[in-house]
Amino acid sequence: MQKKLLEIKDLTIKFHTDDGVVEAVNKVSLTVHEGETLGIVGETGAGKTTTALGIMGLVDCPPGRIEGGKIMLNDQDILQLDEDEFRKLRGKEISMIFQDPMTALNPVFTVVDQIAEVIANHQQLGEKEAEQKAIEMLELVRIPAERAYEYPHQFSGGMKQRVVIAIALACNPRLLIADEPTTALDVTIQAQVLELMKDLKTRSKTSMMLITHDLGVVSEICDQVAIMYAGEIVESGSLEDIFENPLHPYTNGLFGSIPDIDKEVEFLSPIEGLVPDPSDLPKGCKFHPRCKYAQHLCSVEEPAFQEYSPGHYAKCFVYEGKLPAKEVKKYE
Amino acid sequence: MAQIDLTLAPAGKKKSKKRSLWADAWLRLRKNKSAVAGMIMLATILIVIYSSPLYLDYDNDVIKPDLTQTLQFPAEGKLLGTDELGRDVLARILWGGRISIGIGVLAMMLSSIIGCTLGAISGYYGGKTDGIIMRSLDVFMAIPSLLLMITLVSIMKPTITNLIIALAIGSVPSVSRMVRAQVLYIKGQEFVEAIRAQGASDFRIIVMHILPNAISPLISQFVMEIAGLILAISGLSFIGLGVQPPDPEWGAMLSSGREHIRDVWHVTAFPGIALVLTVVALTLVGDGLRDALDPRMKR
Amino acid sequence: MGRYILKRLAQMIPIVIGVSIIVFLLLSLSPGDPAKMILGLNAKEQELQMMREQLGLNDPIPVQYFNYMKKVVVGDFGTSYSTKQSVIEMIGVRLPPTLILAFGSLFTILIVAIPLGIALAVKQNSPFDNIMRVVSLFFAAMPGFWSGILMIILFSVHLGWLPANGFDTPSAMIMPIICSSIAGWAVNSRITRASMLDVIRQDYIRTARAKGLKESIVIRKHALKNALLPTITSVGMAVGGCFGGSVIMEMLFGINGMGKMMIDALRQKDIPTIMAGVIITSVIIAVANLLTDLAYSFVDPRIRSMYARRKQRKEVAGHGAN
Amino acid sequence: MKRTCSLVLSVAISMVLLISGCSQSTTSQGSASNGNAAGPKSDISVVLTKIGNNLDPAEANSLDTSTIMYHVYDTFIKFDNDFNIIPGVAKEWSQPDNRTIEFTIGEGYKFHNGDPMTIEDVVFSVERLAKVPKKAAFMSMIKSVEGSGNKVTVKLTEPNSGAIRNFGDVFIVSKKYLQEAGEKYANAPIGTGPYTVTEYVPGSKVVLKAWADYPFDKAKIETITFKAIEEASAKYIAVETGDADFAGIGARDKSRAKNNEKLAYFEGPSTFTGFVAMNTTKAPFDNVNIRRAMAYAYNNEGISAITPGKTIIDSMVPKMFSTYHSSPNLPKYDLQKAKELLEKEGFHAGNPLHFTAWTYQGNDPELEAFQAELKTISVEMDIQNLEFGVFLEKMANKEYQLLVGGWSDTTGNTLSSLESYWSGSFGQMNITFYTNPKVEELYAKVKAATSEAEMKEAAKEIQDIAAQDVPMIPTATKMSYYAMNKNLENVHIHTSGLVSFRNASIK
Repeated sequence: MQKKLLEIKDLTIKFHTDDGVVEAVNKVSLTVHEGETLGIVGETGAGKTTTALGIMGLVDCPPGRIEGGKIMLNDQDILQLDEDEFRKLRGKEISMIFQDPMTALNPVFTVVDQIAEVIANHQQLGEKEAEQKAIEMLELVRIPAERAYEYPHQFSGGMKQRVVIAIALACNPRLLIADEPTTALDVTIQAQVLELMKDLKTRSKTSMMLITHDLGVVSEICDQVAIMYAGEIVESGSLEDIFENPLHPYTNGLFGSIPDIDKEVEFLSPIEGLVPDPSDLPKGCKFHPRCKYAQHLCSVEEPAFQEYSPGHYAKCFVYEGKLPAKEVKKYE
Repeated sequence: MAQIDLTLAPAGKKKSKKRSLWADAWLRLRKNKSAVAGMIMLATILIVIYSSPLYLDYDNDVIKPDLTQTLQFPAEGKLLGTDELGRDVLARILWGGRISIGIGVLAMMLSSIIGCTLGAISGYYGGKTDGIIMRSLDVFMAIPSLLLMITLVSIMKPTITNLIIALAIGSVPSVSRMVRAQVLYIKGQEFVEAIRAQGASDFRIIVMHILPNAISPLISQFVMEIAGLILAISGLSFIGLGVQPPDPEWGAMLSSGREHIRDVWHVTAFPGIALVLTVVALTLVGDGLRDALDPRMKR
Repeated sequence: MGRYILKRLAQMIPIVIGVSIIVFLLLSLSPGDPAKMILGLNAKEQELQMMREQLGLNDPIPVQYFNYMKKVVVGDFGTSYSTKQSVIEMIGVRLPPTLILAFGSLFTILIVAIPLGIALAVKQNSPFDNIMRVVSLFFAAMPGFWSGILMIILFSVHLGWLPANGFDTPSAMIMPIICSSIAGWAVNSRITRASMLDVIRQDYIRTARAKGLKESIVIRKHALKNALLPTITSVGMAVGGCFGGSVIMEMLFGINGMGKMMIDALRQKDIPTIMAGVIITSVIIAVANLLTDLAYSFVDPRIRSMYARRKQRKEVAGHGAN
Repeated sequence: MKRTCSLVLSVAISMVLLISGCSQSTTSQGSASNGNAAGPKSDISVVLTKIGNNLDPAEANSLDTSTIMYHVYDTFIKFDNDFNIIPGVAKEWSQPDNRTIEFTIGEGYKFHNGDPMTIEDVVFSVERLAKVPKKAAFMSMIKSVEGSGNKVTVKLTEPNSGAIRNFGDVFIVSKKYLQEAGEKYANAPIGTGPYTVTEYVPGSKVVLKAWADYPFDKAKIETITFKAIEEASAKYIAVETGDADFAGIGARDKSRAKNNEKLAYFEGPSTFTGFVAMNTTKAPFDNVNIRRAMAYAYNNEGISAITPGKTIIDSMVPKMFSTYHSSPNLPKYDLQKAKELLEKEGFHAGNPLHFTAWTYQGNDPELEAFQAELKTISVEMDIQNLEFGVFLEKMANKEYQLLVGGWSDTTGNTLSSLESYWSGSFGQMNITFYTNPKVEELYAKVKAATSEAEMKEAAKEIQDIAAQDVPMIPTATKMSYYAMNKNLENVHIHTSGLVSFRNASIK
């Protein structure tokens, strides 16, 4: 078994807004092993990004607040660190690639400056050396060195995302969090960027946490997968577990809503209903209003997160045996 | 806040489907405490001022001097004291407000009509039309607006109509520019292409589709511009080019009282306070409207 | 960039010409006979005729305008009708106080409003922020002359610290400059605060934080430069405001500047003085706008490269119109 | 600074007066009283209302410039505080016949550039005025000026008893220097007075320095800095805070100045004459009954009380002049009589009289008060605020109906006061365009009068007629107030409005 790099236990993040308290992340537990890639899958608003920001220590405060749980990085609870110590981890131990490359770069600095900055910040290097290294990083992400002194607006979306990747990887972080790194990009460029990430990851032996709503991307890169819904992990397991044997009705619903060219299906079956209002979550199982198998119990009590097979967890009464063992149909 | 927006996004979408832009804006406005404070202030000011003809007689209460009662300090009956002609300062402030605010609003209406027309034509047609209109406006922009207003008023006579015209001309260039920028933005959106594809006339597209969309973010600017114009009127009155006697106007009252300020502060202080409160109320409402109507421009 | 500046300077010419045409037209069409202004009322009709001839007032207005501009081009703004002095000499005396007043105000706006706006944004929703927001709201709503009167009462009359009049010593400059910039402090600190808050929420700030930069560096380096853009625009616009407002400040504090000169000239329909005042003011404002745009492009590389590609863009726009 | 100066001048001065709410002309209270010495200081700062853009005394368009120039130049003659003529450079004067004036010029005068003053300079000082439009009225009186030895002989175009007074306003200039300097002269004047101009910022500041080579008694104050402050209250603040040593102040600050131990305070009457003028060539004021109705409706007592320091007057001739006469014919405030007169002319509530009054200043509370007064007898008076140039032009073109204004007399010339009713002064002093053959006759009499009694008699008659016909309603004069550093001594405040620091000193 590989060594645990990151272990999150019962992480709870809430936003206190004028409209009420938003439970963005609710008792989330996750583990990322060294060298491994964990995919976090969920619809928009499920709390994936907030979880990631929680790990980065970048939850806006106020209104956000980490209300409970632990984030262990190399057996050290980073939530206990003071801001200055935490700061030293960011960019060096943990890095993050943000969703939208169009806005993630500061428009008023050259790209090389923005890469060199993180290098100079964490490594005791002079300006020139940092810049030199930054240019190397650029070449690593396949951007020609002569474009180093250009500004972000002169770059295309895909190139910007490569710059963001270069920033994230500049200090060889142990953990790379990629928040929907390809969502904002054209499909052809998506593939290039994914390929690049995969390549760099293997080269630098970085662990990765990939946040996405795209199951295709997950199947390509991830070793482990966690499914998130309304701020909770509803199912987690190895790539195989999830793809071959999805347990939770929501996971099944997700697979049902993507086309599969191997099968002839007349209609896709999207999950009915909408993601619940995070400031007004349903009682009991958060998914029950949309769940085909929901019973009265589901709206009253909250199911536990239970291990079904080794390493494969799910949060559903069906697997707790509290519901009449009605088989959850795969890929309905 | 970015991540909150992210989290709230689906919920927000749901809401906007149910309610119109205006109802939505109203809801947002109601939630904004300072905007509510501003609306209450403004409503109070407007009600008190515009109901003044009900309990004030212009000839007897507002402009009739009482030379035996000049420069009296606030006392019972004359709550805010009297001015240098023995007239009740409170009555004059109330009546003067009708004039100050009235001129500000009318000038703004005039300048927004002209500004919207020019801005819309300029933004929609672009090219040479745009060039000609914008360059001509640049000429007006090149003179500081207060100086432009002073020049216009002193060349024409300082009647209320001329004041309104001068103030409107002074603010047309900036209004046109704002409208033009909005029109350009909306013109670029797909729905306009769609409407054009349906064969709508230019006039119809501008009036029915572009302007309504362009105006909502501008409304707050208009409200704030009224505040600016009220200040400008008071400035003109200060140098004797504003509202002419015996009509009371806040700026004129304030400046006529300044000679006596060492002896009788109230003649200068109270009109000034009325002016400041009105401008503050307008600013608060304008701020609130901006946040409510134009999330895009939200700061 | 050099070509751009030249181009902008060239663009100023038609604007200044436009300004001069409008003002000249307005003045020529308004009532009042300059010959009478010069000679006084006891002048005989014959003398008036001679003077009109001498001034070229009998020519058609376009010819008068053309003759006037011919002189202006070589720097001759003529002689004031009311003071009989060379207009350029009059302006030579009166421009410096107005420039000091206007740009002094601008400078204090910059050094007060920007740091204040940043402080307010960083301490968003703190008691300091809330109090200052209310205070600035009221400051922005106060007419300059009113706050001026109040300041004179306090600082000149009661405390005796500052002179209530004039502009010849540094201490005399304090009150006029502060009065004409108070509203600017309020408005621009609000703008800086708002744009700072806006910028702080941007993704690239999150990127900067994710790099593990110190918060102070994030604010000073990454946020400020972006947040300054709206402030630069607003301060640029304030140049015109400061010039306009200086009219009132000059009246209130008895400053012998351009604004007071213009008011006197307008009251007496002193056409050469009014024309010169307006033309020179518009040139100064145009230059100030150019400087604002240059400052903008200095801060924002997007604008900078837009200038470089301007011609190209124009062609594209031309196509769009067809 | 003569009365016969064109109306432009008079009204320009009074505009300054009214706008600033401050007084300019004043009496002759003499000099400051004592106080404890505050160490030797011989530099003073004097606040004036306006500093001109031109230091040529002939072009000077305000009393303030004249005050400055009084120290740099000498004039033919001067006036004492009762407007008696006293010597200037002319030590003696006589009128051998009613068309001739002879001046005997004193000796030893030098210009600041060292040149001695010659008789040619003196003659030139008069002759050069021919080119000055503002002096046209004065020059029209003069047929010729000749100098020989130490005598200057002036021949008049017609008999004129008041002509000599105009020489109080003729400054002696250096012919040579003026011709050399050309246009620059206006900014760098040279005279024969005890002070030289060392610094001049047009519109804001003039610094004078005592001239070391002054051939007579040297001035004690080393430098005098004149600066301009228009706002009356600011003038007082300047003196109060020690920024300035001398200023004319507004009535509002009178008691403050009186009670301030650091300051000396003066007050006195001025020759300011306020009036309501009605255009006698245009309806409705071509009708004497309507004019009288206006005079009856003018609540002089109450309206004058609005501005502190104003005293009502009943003649266009200032009280301090020997020719002053209080006519019983002048209507006294009586609304009932006004109403009756108006009704007689067919104006009543059903058919109200409606006209426009003009002013050229911002807010005029006095006019507003008159407006309200008229409203009670159903007269609608609109107030129109005109730009000054337009105001003057419309006035000269007889386009106005009623206007309010005021002027100050500075030479004690009765003639110019009475000119307001004389056809020869249409558009200048006679702004109502009033004519009356009897007045014309009487005016000629005053002009040619050789004895005081003769002049007084004719002047009395004119004032009686004028009070009956009321083309102008005399309204009020005002007191002048001054505050100064109490250590400043021997400042001469002339009735003419001039302030002299020639003999002043600091204790």
